[in-house]
Amino acid sequence: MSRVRIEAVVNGEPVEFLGGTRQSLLDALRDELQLTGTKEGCGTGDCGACSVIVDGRLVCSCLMLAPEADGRTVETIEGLAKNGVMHPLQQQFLEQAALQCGFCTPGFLVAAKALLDRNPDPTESEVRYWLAGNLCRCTGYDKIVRAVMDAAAQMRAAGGAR
Amino acid sequence: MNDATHAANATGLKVVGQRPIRPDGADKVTGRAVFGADVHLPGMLIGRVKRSPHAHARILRIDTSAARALPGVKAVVTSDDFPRVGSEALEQGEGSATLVDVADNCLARGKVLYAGHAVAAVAAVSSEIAERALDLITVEYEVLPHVIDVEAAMAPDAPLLNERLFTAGVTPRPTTPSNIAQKTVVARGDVAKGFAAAEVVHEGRYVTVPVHQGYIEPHACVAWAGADGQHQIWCSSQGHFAVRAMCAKVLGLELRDIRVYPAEIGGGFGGKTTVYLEPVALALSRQCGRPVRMVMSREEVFLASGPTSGGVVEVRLGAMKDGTIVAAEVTLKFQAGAFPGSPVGAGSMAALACYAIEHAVVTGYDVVCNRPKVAAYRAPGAPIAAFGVESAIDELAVILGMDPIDLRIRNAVKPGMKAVYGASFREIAFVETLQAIQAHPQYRAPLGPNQGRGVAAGFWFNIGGESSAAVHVDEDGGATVITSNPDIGGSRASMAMMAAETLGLPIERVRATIADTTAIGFSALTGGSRVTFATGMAVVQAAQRVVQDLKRRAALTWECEADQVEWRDGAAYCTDASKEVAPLSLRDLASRSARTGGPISAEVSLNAQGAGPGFGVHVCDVEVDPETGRTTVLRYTAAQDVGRAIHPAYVEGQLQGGVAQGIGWALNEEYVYDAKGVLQNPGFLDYRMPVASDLPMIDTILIESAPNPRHPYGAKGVGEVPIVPPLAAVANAVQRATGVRMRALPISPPRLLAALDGEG
Amino acid sequence: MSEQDYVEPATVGAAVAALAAARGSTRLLAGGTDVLVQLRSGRVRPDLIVNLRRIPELAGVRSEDGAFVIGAATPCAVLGEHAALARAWPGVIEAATLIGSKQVQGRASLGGNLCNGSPAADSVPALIAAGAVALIDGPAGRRECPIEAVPAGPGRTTLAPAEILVAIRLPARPARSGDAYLRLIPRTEMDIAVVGAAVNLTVDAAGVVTAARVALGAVAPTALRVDAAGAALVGSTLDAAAIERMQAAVRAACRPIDDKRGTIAYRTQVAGVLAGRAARIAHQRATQGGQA
Amino acid sequence: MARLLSAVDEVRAFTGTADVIDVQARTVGGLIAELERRFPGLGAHVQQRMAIAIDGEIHQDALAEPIGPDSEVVLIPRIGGG
Repeated sequence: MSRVRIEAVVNGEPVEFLGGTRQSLLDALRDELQLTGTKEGCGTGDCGACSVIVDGRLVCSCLMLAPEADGRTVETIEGLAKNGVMHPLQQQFLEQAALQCGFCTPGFLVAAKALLDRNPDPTESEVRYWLAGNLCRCTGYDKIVRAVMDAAAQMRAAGGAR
Repeated sequence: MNDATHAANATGLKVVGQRPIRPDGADKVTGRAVFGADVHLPGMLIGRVKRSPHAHARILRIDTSAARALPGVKAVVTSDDFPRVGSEALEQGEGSATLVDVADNCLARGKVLYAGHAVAAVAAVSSEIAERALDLITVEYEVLPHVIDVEAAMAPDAPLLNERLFTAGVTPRPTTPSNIAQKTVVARGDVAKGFAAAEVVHEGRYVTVPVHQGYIEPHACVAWAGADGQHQIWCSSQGHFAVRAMCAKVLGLELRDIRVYPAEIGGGFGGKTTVYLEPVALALSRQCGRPVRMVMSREEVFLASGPTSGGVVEVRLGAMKDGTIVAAEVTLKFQAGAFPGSPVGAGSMAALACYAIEHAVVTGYDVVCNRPKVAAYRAPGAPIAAFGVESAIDELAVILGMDPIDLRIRNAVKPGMKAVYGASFREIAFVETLQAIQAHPQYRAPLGPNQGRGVAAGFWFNIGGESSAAVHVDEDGGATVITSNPDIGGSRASMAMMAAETLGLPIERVRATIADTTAIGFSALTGGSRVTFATGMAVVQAAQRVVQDLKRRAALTWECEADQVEWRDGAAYCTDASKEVAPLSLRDLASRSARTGGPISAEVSLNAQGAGPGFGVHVCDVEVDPETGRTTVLRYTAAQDVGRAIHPAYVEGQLQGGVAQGIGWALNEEYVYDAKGVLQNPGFLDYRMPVASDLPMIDTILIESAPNPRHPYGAKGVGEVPIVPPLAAVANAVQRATGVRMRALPISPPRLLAALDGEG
Repeated sequence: MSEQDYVEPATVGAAVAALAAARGSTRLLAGGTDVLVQLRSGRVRPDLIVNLRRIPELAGVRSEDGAFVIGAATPCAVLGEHAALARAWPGVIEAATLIGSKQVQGRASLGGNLCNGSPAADSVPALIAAGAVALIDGPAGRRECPIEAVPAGPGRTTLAPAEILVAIRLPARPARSGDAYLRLIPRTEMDIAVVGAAVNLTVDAAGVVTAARVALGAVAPTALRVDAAGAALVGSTLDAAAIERMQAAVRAACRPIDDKRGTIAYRTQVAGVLAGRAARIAHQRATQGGQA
Repeated sequence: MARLLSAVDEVRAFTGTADVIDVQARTVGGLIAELERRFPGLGAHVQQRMAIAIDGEIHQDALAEPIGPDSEVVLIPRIGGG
């Protein structure tokens, strides 16, 4: 495997790093950029723990090659809180105990943000089907869905997405 | 939604029973929390494992020379690098694994016993080189016939996994080896007499298949051997003291030479109470002196880490027409996987624990077969046994024309009654839990076509055991609680809450941390629903010692007797009216601690006794598509006797998580093997765990009418009971929806459609 | 500098040239949601990966006098958000947006779904029922063929080594047309289809079917067009008898296997059920002017 | 004098058929020593592989736990957890 120079904007910061042509974007974020908030649960796109947003589109970073990020913007869990202030989704997840072990939480938060960017007032069913790509084994999803819908309401009241 | 009866408020508690934000939450929602695979050390190598492609084979020869020669490879190990060890019992939360089996499961010695069994491991400068090194290791096998099905493995002519295994618990001691590792019997009264008196007898044979705990985080660790023989391990586990003990025994090292740091753990459910990678990573690191990180792929987790047993449950019930069950005979045959140690013992004791049946016998068989070694999975053994018993009781209700809850109430155990397994019950609220479901709106809500409602109950013992906790008071009057129990379900929050309540502080002034094996006294692992009970007890006792110390210091300051000082709402009050003194707050006393004896802290270690058993009753509504056999869960409510909920949101979370796992177990989760005994679905695509769109909201009812007096705040274990009822609750609902009794899990669309078409 | 093992050509021509010049094994990458999984499992170790996502012609949706031309590398999520396409071909869009999770939808493409060669691919039956055409380019120049001519068996297609699927053209829609796609998965999301069925039909003013195509997934080595099933609907208003005739034709055409996802008997039985349901939905959409 | 019960086969392997035994013991430690004396091997077995319920409350490895004169003591297999 050869390594190529990659320039991308990650969480608003321009970065430059060497990525392997057979290295996934997930492994590049974790091993080259030390952004270990994005997790590997399966490596086959079936669990959503590696969710990131590339050019505004929610994707599994384990299903992208690192070189594919060249010239693109990547948003990871580490970029959700702005200037140390937590996003309403992060706050609601904490207030409603919508996480237990927390391993799948980064993936859920990134996926939920992508949902609310598109649909500020989702129904329960819309939230459940949008988040069907994120597996959780601890919570049974109940509190996660409630936290996403309450965060959506809070954001609508505060005048739309931040 | 959740009509929890908050007895907590009635007793003047200020923190216990509330829903504060967990102290460690921010790290987990911002991606800063460090899990096993996130640990990164300078010069770190990547470790990978070579696994057996065969389900059962003798290892003739392992040639690692080419792998050792590959540039970038720094270490290679096989079981030759492990010392030979004895068969002493190991404390693994389940206690029935032996040392030699744990060691052989980490690196096979002489034989591979399941496809995926680890044979060798390498450490290299990159995962790419490590993978290439694995291909350069050649292993010569003599492939043997294999067996996976539990009853096939019990047959006299079945391929034998271990020629030196003789069935324990049988007298006289058998002389021919067998795959049956142990037979257990739990009995009471005279079963023959019971059945003779019974007016109605119902029999059923129920079958479950192996399922996996399904934690989203694969096993991960980093091991770093010290040149002076002092080693360090970072790992995600349910108990790093247990990891330390197993690594020391497997490698023949002293406990004081292994320091284990707890990374955050991405789910365990019992599956991370043993070791797979840690001894191997440490062995690799000892060869080269560099840190070695080993992380299982999802495929490896399914191929080689402990699922729970698949089992056969034969149930025979004898009852009177009025619904009284007078006799019960249950036989449990559980797969143990490659090495003895299925949860058939616990399953046997839990099987009939909900019911006061005078004449009962439960016979259990622990049967090895060519599958990964079984590990604990949330109330190990109980869900399988309960699937049989709760399905049979539901069928009995239909035969007797009784409401399924009324039938259960008639036979339910009550305080003072003796459980089938011998111990008598003290403060339990099983009947109230049954009545809570019977009174819940869902129990009477109308149902449409192809819809059905099922009910089931569940029990688990819950355990206490050894725990240590320390409370340190800061000079500005805050406090930190230190324990060593990894926080999987929000236990840092409940530890901080119990300390805050005892100290009289607001929760915001108490932090909770998880310490490594050198920074706090020994604690048994997180599991067995024990942490809030046992470690919580240690936390409260440590906080109480701090309060005694604070009262002593106030008395010293006021020059009065210690018993003239009262501690309320975080401050000392003098009861000697003659001394007009202002109260001294924790902050006041802490800021002058030097003058009253020095820093304020206490550590308590104990062996918590008197863990109260838990009972759960669930009701499940389903709709079945008669043309495709698909089952949809429409509505679900779980009620549970929880003693007292310390942090109700995380107790509800335990119920909701257990229900979701139980529904997956009932409907779609199974291992699929090919003819050669190789797993066909080692991944989350075809090992179908419930996704968000599969489930409705899961309502919970926390029954707090029987607090546990042996715990300072009445807590009982809550984590394991919730997974016991769902298997039968779903199966009973499917029967009401379709008229077809499904006695084998999972109730997948192809199986249900075949049954609907009469071929079932 | 070691032999280049990853290229992102900017034009179709450059991509074809790279493939033609390649000495070792090659792999095309559109969305990558299948290729990355195969790479990770070690099932494939291509010497060269050609990433097609930066070629303009393979991205986006164009309409040409009633027909739609969909770039082969266009993510399915983009198709799901294309109002005109979703209005004209609700069945094709249903199939495209069922593939995997929202995350997979952000990358997976119709081209990848087709060229990966899975018999259970969700979009292929819907494209076949729609009468879609594959636009292919390669060393021998541009060519077209019906979608059903592309799959050759599990993991195999009829494309020549250096050929690339450039786009998929959905033909112009006659009035009063409607299509639908249904699949059977044990869960509600995230599964590979155990069975898939697509129906595309056109009706006259009285609701009588004048043309119909039925295609199935996961019941044979490739997706199947079942002409007898389509014929069984023509001339009917989808009365019970016509549906049963169609279902019989569907079941007769099934040649499924037993595997970890389903049995022969189950797939055959449910193929008929889904085809019947899909036909009713397609008919309802057609009679309501195709907007339903 | 405590009344010892057991519902489990593995104990019968040591005690023959007796399900109910009267034992002189004031603590769990004393009970185990007495069992070892009367049924060689049973004490060690109980110590390692069993838990003890005293008037319904389950204890494991609690040698100092007191046993009342008319307490009901039950030997049950050690319970683990997942």
